[in-house]
Amino acid sequence: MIQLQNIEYTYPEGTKGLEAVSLQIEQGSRVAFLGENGAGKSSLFLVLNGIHKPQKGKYVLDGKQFGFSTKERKQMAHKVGYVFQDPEVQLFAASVYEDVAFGPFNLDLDRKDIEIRVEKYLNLLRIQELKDKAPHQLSYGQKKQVAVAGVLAMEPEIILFDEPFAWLDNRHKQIMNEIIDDLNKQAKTVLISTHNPDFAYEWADQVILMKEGRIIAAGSPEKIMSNRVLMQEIGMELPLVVQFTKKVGMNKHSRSIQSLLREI
Amino acid sequence: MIQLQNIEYTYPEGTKGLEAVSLQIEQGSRVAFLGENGAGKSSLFLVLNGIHKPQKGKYVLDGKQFGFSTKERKQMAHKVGYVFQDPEVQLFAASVYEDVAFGPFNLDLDRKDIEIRVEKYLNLLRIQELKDKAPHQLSYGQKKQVAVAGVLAMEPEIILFDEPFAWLDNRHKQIMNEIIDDLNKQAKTVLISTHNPDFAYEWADQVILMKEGRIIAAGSPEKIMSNRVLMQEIGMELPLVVQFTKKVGMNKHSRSIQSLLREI
Amino acid sequence: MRKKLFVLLAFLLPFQGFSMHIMEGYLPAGWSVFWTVVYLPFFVWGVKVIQKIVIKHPELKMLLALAAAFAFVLSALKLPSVTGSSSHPTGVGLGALLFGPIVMSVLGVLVHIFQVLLLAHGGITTLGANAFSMALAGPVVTFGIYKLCAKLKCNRSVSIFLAACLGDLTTYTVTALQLALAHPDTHTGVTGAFVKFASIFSLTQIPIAVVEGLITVLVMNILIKN
Amino acid sequence: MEKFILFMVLLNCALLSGNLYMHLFLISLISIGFLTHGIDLIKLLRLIALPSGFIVLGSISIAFSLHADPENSLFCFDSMGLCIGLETAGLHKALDLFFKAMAAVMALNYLILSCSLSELNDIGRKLKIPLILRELFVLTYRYISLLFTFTGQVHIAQRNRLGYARRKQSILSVGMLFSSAFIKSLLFSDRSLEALQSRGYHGEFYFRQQKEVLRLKQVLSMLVFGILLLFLDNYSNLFDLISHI
Repeated sequence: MIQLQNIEYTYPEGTKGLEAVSLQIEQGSRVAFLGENGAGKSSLFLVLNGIHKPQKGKYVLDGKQFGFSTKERKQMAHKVGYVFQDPEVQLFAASVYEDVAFGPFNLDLDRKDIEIRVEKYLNLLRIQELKDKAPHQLSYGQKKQVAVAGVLAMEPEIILFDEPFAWLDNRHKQIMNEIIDDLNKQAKTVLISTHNPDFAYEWADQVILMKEGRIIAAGSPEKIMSNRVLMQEIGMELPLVVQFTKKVGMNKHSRSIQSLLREI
Repeated sequence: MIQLQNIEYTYPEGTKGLEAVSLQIEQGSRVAFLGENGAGKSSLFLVLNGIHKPQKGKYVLDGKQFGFSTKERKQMAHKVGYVFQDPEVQLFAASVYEDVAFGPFNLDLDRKDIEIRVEKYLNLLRIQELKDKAPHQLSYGQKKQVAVAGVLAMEPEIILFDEPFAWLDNRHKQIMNEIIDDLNKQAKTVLISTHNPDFAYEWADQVILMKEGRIIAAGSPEKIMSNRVLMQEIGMELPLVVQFTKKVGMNKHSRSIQSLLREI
Repeated sequence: MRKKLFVLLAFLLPFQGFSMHIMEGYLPAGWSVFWTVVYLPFFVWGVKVIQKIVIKHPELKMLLALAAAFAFVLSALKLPSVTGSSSHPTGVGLGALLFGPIVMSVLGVLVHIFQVLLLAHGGITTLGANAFSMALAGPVVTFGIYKLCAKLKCNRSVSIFLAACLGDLTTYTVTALQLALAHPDTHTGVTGAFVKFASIFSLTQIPIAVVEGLITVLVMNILIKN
Repeated sequence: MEKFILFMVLLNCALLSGNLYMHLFLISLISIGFLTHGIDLIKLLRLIALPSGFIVLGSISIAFSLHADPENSLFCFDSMGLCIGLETAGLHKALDLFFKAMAAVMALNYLILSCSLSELNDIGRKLKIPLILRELFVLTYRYISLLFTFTGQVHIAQRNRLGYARRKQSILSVGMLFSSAFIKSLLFSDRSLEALQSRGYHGEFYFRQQKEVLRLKQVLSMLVFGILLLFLDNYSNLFDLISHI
């Protein structure tokens, strides 16, 4: 379980990143973070992942307070995985294989176990045949797959995704969707920041709205995302299915137009 | 009017970019290009604005054949503007103002006219207050606004947008939408490559489906995008509103769920 | 402040003379060995310094690598529209001043290896000779001139221009000298050969040096504004 | 590793031999090797264009002599009491050097085109190159490819806005290109570090060791091939010598 209490983070150059952020996330839940660019979603993820050390507040993970010491930060990498928005910044090795192996290697696994893990996640992400390629030979979607494999290969319990679907074509969106579903089936906690209200409404069991470094609302998507005032606060439209059911006056609680269509 | 006849383009390193591409685009039209990553949309855009010189085929612009000579390419920059997917690569000056002024300055306008133009496009994109900032201090959405302003300040007749909405939050999406509407009102030709079937269906009056460097279908969105077989070819789902009306058996021809909702 | 200073100074120590390298096979074995041996102490010293740095700050590895990559990319950009030939302007070492000039001796070799591997420009057996001219002789002059100008309180743009431009020319002169030593003229010996090499390469090198000086000034001015 | 040994054999043959035919043989051997392995002529020519340009320039300066003896020169250009001329000896030397360098460059190209970065890194490991250098090597390569893509796109964007229409603007545009690449580099290194730290980076990278057994037969045959070539080379020199006598 993740608990944040009154977290405040200011960037070294003085920009406010987060202010009075408190939240609680149960294990195995699916949480969507909504908000404009610069609302603090990425800052929050970097705190959760131990990269940014907040100036104020408490971060309690599974009942233990996290102190942001170098040692604790290293352990953190094992617990919380972060898939960046831009896969380019995550890839650095000479080959896909070596890139995916980087995380397990840092966990001090022995060579044999590293290999097994890497194979497993190459397969899971369906990039087996890319393993000897250099990152610059990959397409954008493939880079994203490799970046995800690199994070998952550390087998973290909590995974943070920053805009996982941005810039992807449909085929890669589907693969990403399957991966995320799969993670939830394994009872992992998945946190996603997104600009897509329809995705958030369909997928999440908890949504958190952010604005100017603060959390302005949190709760179930049904409750939060059908509130026009709140959604306007963060400059987002209501999910289509909500607009639709409101308009038509239906009583169905479909989570997406697609599932609505299936029900009709 | 843009006419391409049997264009073939192969990258210097040997990858096929385009094959037997022929198309015709009337002035003032709104054309959406759909297809997976690597289907040839970007290659086509780079041919259209004179950066890639095709090995075969004819490119006729407003009745004049374009010869890809250095001189013609220069004139081209004035006719066709290209807004890249990634705004980072379009911003290179020290400040927003200088960046937007870069194009007009190269057009040899005099100082006064440059200023007028820059002000005009800063206003249009609503980035007046950013003008003294350095590009790297901007948020992603703001960068995109500046990039668009820089291209529009050359006042091209044809504007190519590569995934204009990707990664944008809702506020910036709306601004982008307004700009594109505005361009069409000025009878400019707008070409957009996108992965979003709903946007294409709502906005375009012509859609072009691409796959593996070829055009596999072209025509009105109503005709092309309701064809399940064609859309599956390029790995894309039918637009939601099409799925909806098909399912419900409506006879309405709404272009989006939103407008459908307005009509009901 | 440190970052500002770093940005400001980073462009002052250009990696010299990417435009001119001695090609693989162009030096007799004796001279290859000679220049390698001459360069080796600097190189080993540089490696030691880097090892010390990264043990303390592993995060600086990225910066060092980026500095090398940046220098290489600039050196490899073909800019025919600028110089009228397919010449290569000089790249720039971004971390050099932050870590001290000796680190350059290593980064320079790294950059040169990529020039060899990716552009087939230069060579493995001529690595020592090329490194000596571009990663040692040139930068030392650049650095010296900039320091001197600072002492004389010259205009900033002028000192940057002179430092970059003269540094570039030094590299070229040293390279010509190396070639002359290896291939003396049949009649006039080393001196004659030097005159020959120096004049024939001056066709490309002098315009490059000037353009590079200009660009360095421009870039510095943009970066200072930022 | 086998590729590297073959490279060393080829390179040494080129460098140790002073025989024009030997160099021509090596150049054509390697070229044919490339052409039969799916590298087309244009790509090959592009690859050797740059080095051969510098080699030609160098060879020209060797060919010409400042104080040539007008009697022995093929032609002579008089000026300021100097006779800049072309002598047979100089010409021969220049030609020899030209082909020798070209043969060496071709050997180098063989290494470049046949080895992936991972393989080169592994060769480095076997040659006991310090780890820090190999790490920097791999990272640098990654950043090079990133910056290349970046500068390439910026360049197109600038061209689209007429950044290279005239010479003065070109210099300005190049300045902007460089500085934006520089800023991009700095920002990128920050983000990249964050990404690595979030995967538990503590100062070391993972390098895969290629599981490759040196095939003794192959290595031996390469060595024999090299020795044979050099022997033939000397033999023909010998032959030359004898015929001279």
